[in-house]
Amino acid sequence: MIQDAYDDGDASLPLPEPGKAGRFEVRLENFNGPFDLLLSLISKHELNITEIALAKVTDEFIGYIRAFSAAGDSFSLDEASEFLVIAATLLDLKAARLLPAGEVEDEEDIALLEARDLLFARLLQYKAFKEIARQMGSRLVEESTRFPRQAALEPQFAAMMPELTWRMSPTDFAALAAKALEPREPAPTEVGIGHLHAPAVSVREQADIIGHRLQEQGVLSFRQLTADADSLLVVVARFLALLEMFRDMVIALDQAAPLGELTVRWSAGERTWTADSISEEYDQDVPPVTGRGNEGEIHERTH
Amino acid sequence: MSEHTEDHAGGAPAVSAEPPVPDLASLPGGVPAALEAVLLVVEEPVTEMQLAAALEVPVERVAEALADLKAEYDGYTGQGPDTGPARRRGIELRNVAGGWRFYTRSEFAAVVGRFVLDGQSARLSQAALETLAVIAYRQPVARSRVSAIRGVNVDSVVRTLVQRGLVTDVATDPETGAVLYGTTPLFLERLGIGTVADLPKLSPHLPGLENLQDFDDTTY
Amino acid sequence: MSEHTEDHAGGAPAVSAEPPVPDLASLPGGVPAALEAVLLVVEEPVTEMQLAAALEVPVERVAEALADLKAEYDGYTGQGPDTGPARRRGIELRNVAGGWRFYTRSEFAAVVGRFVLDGQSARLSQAALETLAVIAYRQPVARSRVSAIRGVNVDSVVRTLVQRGLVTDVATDPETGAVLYGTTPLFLERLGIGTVADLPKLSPHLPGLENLQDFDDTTY
Repeated sequence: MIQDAYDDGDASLPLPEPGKAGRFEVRLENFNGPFDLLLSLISKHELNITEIALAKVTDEFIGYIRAFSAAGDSFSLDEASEFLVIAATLLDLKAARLLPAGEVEDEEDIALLEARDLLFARLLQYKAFKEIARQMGSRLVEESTRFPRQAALEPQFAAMMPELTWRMSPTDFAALAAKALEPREPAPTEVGIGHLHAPAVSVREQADIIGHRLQEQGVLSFRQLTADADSLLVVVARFLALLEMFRDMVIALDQAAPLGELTVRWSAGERTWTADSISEEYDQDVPPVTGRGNEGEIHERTH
Repeated sequence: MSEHTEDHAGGAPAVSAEPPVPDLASLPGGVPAALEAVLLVVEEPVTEMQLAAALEVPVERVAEALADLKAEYDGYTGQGPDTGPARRRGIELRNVAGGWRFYTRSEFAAVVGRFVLDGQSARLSQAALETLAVIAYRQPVARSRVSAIRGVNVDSVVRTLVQRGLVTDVATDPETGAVLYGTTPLFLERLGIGTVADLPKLSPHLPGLENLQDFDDTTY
Repeated sequence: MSEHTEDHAGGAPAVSAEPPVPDLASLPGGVPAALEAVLLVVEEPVTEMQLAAALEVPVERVAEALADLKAEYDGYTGQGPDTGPARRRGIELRNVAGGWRFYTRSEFAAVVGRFVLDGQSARLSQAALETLAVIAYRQPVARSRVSAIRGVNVDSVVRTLVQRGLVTDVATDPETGAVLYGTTPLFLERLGIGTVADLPKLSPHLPGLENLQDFDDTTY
C-alpha cells in the first residue's frame, strides 16, 4: 500500500543497481537507516528540500522498492524494518501533497503542513547527528593514540588494602555465578510488534468501509473510525482514505489542536459517492510491507 | 611557583585512622612531586578536590600546581626559581572528564601500542557512533526516542555501547517506565573532553532549526 | 645528552605487521620522551632490550637515556645542552629485577597510601562478586567477554579483583592478543576449595539452560 503515483508520467524506473552513475548509491548491506536513503535521494537531485523534490523522491523510493521485489531479489522486506519506517515517513509526505494547493486556510491544513515541516526538521536533525557522529568518530580515533596510565598497584600499597572478608560458601558462589551467567533479556522500552506480518491493505477498501460508516452516522472521530483496525497499516490506509475523501469534498475535518482528536463529518449529504473514485494510484497489487520496528516510530508518523 | 606554603589548614577534612601526611613543604619536590606520585597510581581521572584531600592542601594550591605541571610536561619553562627550562615529556598530564590523569603523548602511539596488551577497544561502527551521538546530545534519553531520531531500531547498538562502558542507564522515565540513557565519564575521557557541555554545538549543523529542542520536546 | 642520533639501524629486529616507529629524533622529546611514554603503560619492569626493540634504537642508546632519565627524576641536573636543572620528582625510575619501571617515590608513600586506600572496603561489591563468578566459571576469559556476559563494562571491577589478588592474567588470546583472566590460589583458599574443578556445578542453578555454552559462543 505504500505505492502510489508511480505511473503519473515519470516512467524512468530506477533500478536498484548500486554504484551506477545516476542510479541509487545506497547499498543495502551498508544501509544505515531509512533517512540515509531519503537523504541520498535528495542529495542526488541536488535539490533543496522542497515539496516538489520530496514528491519526486517519494516516487523514486517506491520505485526502488518495487524494482527490488520485481527482480525477485534477495532483499527481504521482512528483515528491513527500516523500510516500514521510511514508508510511513513518505506517507506523511504524500499526505501533505494531497492537500488542495493554494493558501492555507484551515487548521487542519496547518496541522498537516506542520506534520510535513516536522518531517523536514527530522531529516535535518538526522543529517546533523550524522555529521556530528563523523566528527565524534575522528575525535575518538585521534584520542586513541593516547594511552592512560593504568598499572597495577605497587606491592607496598596492595599490602595495605584491608583484609577481605569472605563469607560465601561454594554453593552460594555457584548460585551467584548461575545468576550472573544467565542470558539477560533487554529491558523493555515499548511493546514490540515484530511478530506481526502486515498484509497488503487497500486504501480503496478502507475508504469503502469508512465511507459507509460516515454516511450512516454522520460524525465520527478518527479514533472511532479506526477502533476496529487490527494493524497500523489499516490505520494508515484509513487516514489516506480520509485525505482522498477530503479531496473529493465528501467529508469535512475538524481538529482542535495539532495531534488532537480528529473529527470527521460526512458533508456530501445524500450525494452518491463510492470508493471507486479513489485515485488509481492506490489501485494496484502491492508488495506486502512487513517488518519490525519500534511501535513509537510508526505511531509518530501516523498520528 | 613556591613549594613553601604553610597553609595546610584549608584542606579537606582529615581522614581518621590513616597515616599522617608529612609536611609536604619539607619534602624534596613538595606539592608538585606529591601530585606526580598520586597521579602515577590513579586508575581514572581524579578531581582536584580528591587530590587536595589526599595531600591536605587547599584545592587552589592543587589547581595551580597541576596547571604548572601540565605546562612543564608540555615543554614550557616553569616560572618558579627551582624549575628550570623544561623539555617536552613523553607523558602528558591532561584534565579530562572532570579530573586529571597521566597519558602517553600521542606522538608515541606507535611505540606505546606495542606494550599495551589490552589496547583501546575496537573502533565503533557507524551505527554505534550515530547512536552514541544522539544519546550524548539528548541525554537522558529513552531508546525509543533515539530510534525515532535515527529512524532505525537501536536496541542492540545501545547494548553494545553499554557493554563498552560509553553509555549507561541514568534514570527511568517516570511516565513510561522506559530506561533513560546517558553517557559515562569513560565517554568523556575517550573523547578527551571535560564535560558534556564541551561537546561541539549541534546548531551549526541544523540551519534554521535553532529551536530544535522545542520541536523535539513536543514530538515525543 | 643528544636527541639526535641517526643510528636506527643497529636496533632490534623489526616487528612485522605493526605501525612503523616514527623517526624519534624528529619528535619533540626524542628518545627520552619515547621511553617515558612506554614506561608509563608497562605493568612489569621492562628490559633495555625490549625498549630498544620497540624504539628501534641501539640498546646502548636506551641504557644511556634511562640512566639520564633516572638522574633527572632524582633531581640531578642533566648533562645535555637541552636539559636544564631538574627538580626531584614524585615519580621514581628504578631498575629492578633487570628491568625498568616507574614507582612512586617513597617519601610520598603516606599520601599515596591515603589516596589509594580511601574508600576501599573489606567487602567486595555485588558487581565485583558477579564478575568474579563469571571469571571463575569461564576462565580463561577475556575482559570483553565478561563484559558481554554481564552487559556492562567491567574494566574497573576486574582491576579491583586483580588488586585484591583474586584474579590474575593467565594467558593471552592467540588471535586477538587480549589478556585472558583466571582465578588465583588465593581465590580458591577464600572459597575453601582445592582446585577450580571443585567449583560446584552450575547446572542445578540453571533450569533450561543446559546449552549455556552455545549461548555464550553466539554472543561474539
